[in-house]
Amino acid sequence: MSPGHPTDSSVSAAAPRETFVLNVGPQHPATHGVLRLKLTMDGEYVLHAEPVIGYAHRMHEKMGENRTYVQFLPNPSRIDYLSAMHYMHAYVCVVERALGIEVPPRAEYIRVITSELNRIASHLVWFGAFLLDLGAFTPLLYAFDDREKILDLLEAVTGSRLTYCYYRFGGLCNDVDEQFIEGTRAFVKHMRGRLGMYHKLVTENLILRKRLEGIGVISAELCRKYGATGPVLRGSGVPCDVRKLEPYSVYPEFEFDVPHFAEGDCMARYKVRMEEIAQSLRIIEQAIAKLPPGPVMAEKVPRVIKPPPGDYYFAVEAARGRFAIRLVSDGTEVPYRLKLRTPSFSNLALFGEAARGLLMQDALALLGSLDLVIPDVDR
Amino acid sequence: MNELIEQLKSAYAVLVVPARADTQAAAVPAVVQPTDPERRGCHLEVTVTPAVVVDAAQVANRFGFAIDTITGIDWPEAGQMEVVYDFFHPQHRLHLVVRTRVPRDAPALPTIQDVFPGANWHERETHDFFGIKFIGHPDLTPLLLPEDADYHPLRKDFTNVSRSSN
Amino acid sequence: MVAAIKEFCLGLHSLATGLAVTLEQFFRRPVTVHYPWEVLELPARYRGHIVLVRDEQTGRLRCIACKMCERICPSDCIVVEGAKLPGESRKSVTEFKLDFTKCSLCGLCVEVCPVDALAFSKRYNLASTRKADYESMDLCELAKAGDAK
Amino acid sequence: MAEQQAKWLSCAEGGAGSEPGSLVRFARLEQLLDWGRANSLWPLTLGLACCAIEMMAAGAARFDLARFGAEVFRPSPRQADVMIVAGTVNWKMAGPIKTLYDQMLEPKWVIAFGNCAISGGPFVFPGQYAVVEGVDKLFPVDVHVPGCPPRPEALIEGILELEQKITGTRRWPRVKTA
Repeated sequence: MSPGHPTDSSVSAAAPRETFVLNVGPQHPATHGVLRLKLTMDGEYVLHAEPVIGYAHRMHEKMGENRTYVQFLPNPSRIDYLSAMHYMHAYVCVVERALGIEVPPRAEYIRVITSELNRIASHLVWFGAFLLDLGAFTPLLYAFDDREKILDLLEAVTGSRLTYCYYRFGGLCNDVDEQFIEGTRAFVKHMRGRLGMYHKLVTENLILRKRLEGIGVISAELCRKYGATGPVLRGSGVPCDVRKLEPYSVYPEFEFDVPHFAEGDCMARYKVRMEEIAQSLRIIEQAIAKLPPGPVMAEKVPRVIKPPPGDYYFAVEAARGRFAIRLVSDGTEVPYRLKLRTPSFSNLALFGEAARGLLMQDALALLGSLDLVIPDVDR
Repeated sequence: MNELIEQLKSAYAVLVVPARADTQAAAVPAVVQPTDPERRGCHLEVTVTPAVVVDAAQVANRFGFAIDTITGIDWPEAGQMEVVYDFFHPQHRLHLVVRTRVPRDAPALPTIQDVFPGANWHERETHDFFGIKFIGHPDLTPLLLPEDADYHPLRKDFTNVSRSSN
Repeated sequence: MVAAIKEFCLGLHSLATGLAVTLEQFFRRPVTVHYPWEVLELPARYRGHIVLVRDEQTGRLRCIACKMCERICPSDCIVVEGAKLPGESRKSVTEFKLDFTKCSLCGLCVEVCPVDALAFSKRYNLASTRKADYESMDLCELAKAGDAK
Repeated sequence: MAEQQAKWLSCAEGGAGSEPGSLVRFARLEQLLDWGRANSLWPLTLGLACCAIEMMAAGAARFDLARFGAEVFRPSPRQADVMIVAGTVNWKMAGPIKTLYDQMLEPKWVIAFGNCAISGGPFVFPGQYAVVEGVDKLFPVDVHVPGCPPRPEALIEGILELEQKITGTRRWPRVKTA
């Protein structure tokens, strides 16, 4: 807490206190979409913050109960459009788990490569948007430039730039070609150099450090109580990553670290994400080197998807944290219940508590460091 | 890790709704069932009566679990609504599910938001979608639905709300 | 005092490095694609709205109006009608309506088609002042106008 | 020329997306103003969902909306000329978005960017309870850009289409696609 904070007893005893409510959003440049914040302010300090959500509620869960398993395929990539691949991964995996389908190794390797590329693209958007919040415009242009390179690679394989509908139950809808492999190799090399440039341009910048270090500290205990995951939890010093903790796909076959920093401030979350880009590059490099030949679609996939009745759960590590699907099947072609556990929802839930006592601009830095995607919060 | 599961099991085994003298209701113990994580995605499933969900959450809290999510499932044929609490462990590969069922015509159960403050939003969302009341919850106004919403869209008998396109 | 001077130097240094990084960009090739004059080459798999495919030999539309695409479409945006022409065993498509404004470009229709009668177009820059242009696209009419594969 | 006259007539009647009619008109000045408006369309920052990312991409270096004078994203509706509705609008957001539209100063235009904004897109199904099936139910829309999401080029094309609507002529070449 900064000195001179109004909750200091010395200050509060003096002049009469007057608070006011500041409404931020739902259309506000700092809230990344249609989030609304009700901030009770005492001067420049936030006394109480209440996020108001639901402005991008798109009833994905209801749609899950209205459509067949195949027809729901376009939806997961629209829940969190920035990490579409991970969400598709969770959805196809939960159905594969229910049906007991074995996915050919080549398909799983390609899933990992595309997922990790997607993670880098997502972190790059965060990088640009976060620094835009802090008042730096230039990094956004660099980040989007690099992101376009990823999008070109993914578009060549999947046919779309953002909402890839690429994974299928039992594999992928089409194989990657040599051009993609070469392009990805070149990108890994290019991105390593760019990361160094980002650190020079941004991470070492004194203004950025002053804006982030020691600001918006979130403790590991607070994360646990609110179920915050992903870079938020890792920025609080807990090396919790679904890829390591509950390994899925072929992740156990790769060597990578789970970056975590104990400080728990905005800078820690910033460093976690930057470090994660480097780790993703490492995974992609290994996956390309080991990419086995073979089919990309399992042989025994039923024409009509009818999972046996029961309750199935699958979690993946998306760019924002733990994304999980709970699928309740009643044995028909249509899911009985599809619960989507999205990371942004839990990460935003703790904002109210974490923002208490911060300066207005620090609260917005904290909000940016949570890396929210509003349709992911609202589903 | 297996040791942890055993400890959890014994912790939940003692979770019993005490017999009540006034209604002559018998004591109900919690049902603890280990499940195959490869097939189902969770390690331990605990079924409790609504009265002890707070105790069940406290056990999870004691073991260092973090709250994953809370959700409802509507079972109109059984005349019940199921509330599912998911907990994950930040340090171990361990996923815990606590289930409870409430009658469909008057769905209500105690809130666990005093144990896990993060449950606040999850419970509000469950109330939005299913109309399940969480007793002791400070604010059950719609979270994801519009402020004036009086419908519960994920109930199986939900029909469209009429909208005027003005 | 020493700390303040140190910080000042550090700030100046980080400012200089940042400017140097930006200065480097002056000597790089510009990344901007000058769109209306210069266009990007789209990948072969690019997904635009769907179009009907003609048979290479007969020059007729391949679609047999089996309605598989209509059934699998998650957004119900396809309506297919077909009829048997006299003296033919298979059905031919008579009407293929696409409501592109509801389409999510998932490609399930193209995948499910048993006779490969659907393909993605490469129309990536559609824009119109009329909603009706995309609300009921008649793919048969488009095919007649030469918009088929 | 007939097209131009028709446009002026619709202006006088207070047609959608143009100034309310006034009795006295200065044709040359009007044209000059239109020319100015068309080449400096300032959009309102209104990212709703997936399409907003493509809108950001269109504003970034590779596609560079600045070449058309449309890169000045304004956070305040009072300073914006065009509202690019990029994403799904649901009934909870319908009120705020209508307020934003009403707060924009005349002349103002709306681009419905992406299928969700045009008609609710893939989120429309019988019995749905949340999504507004097209922002044209809330206020008049000038340009429709379909796609899910559309490419940044499509947004540029939408801006050019709007320019054409304002000035009556197209200054930029058309791109032929297969």
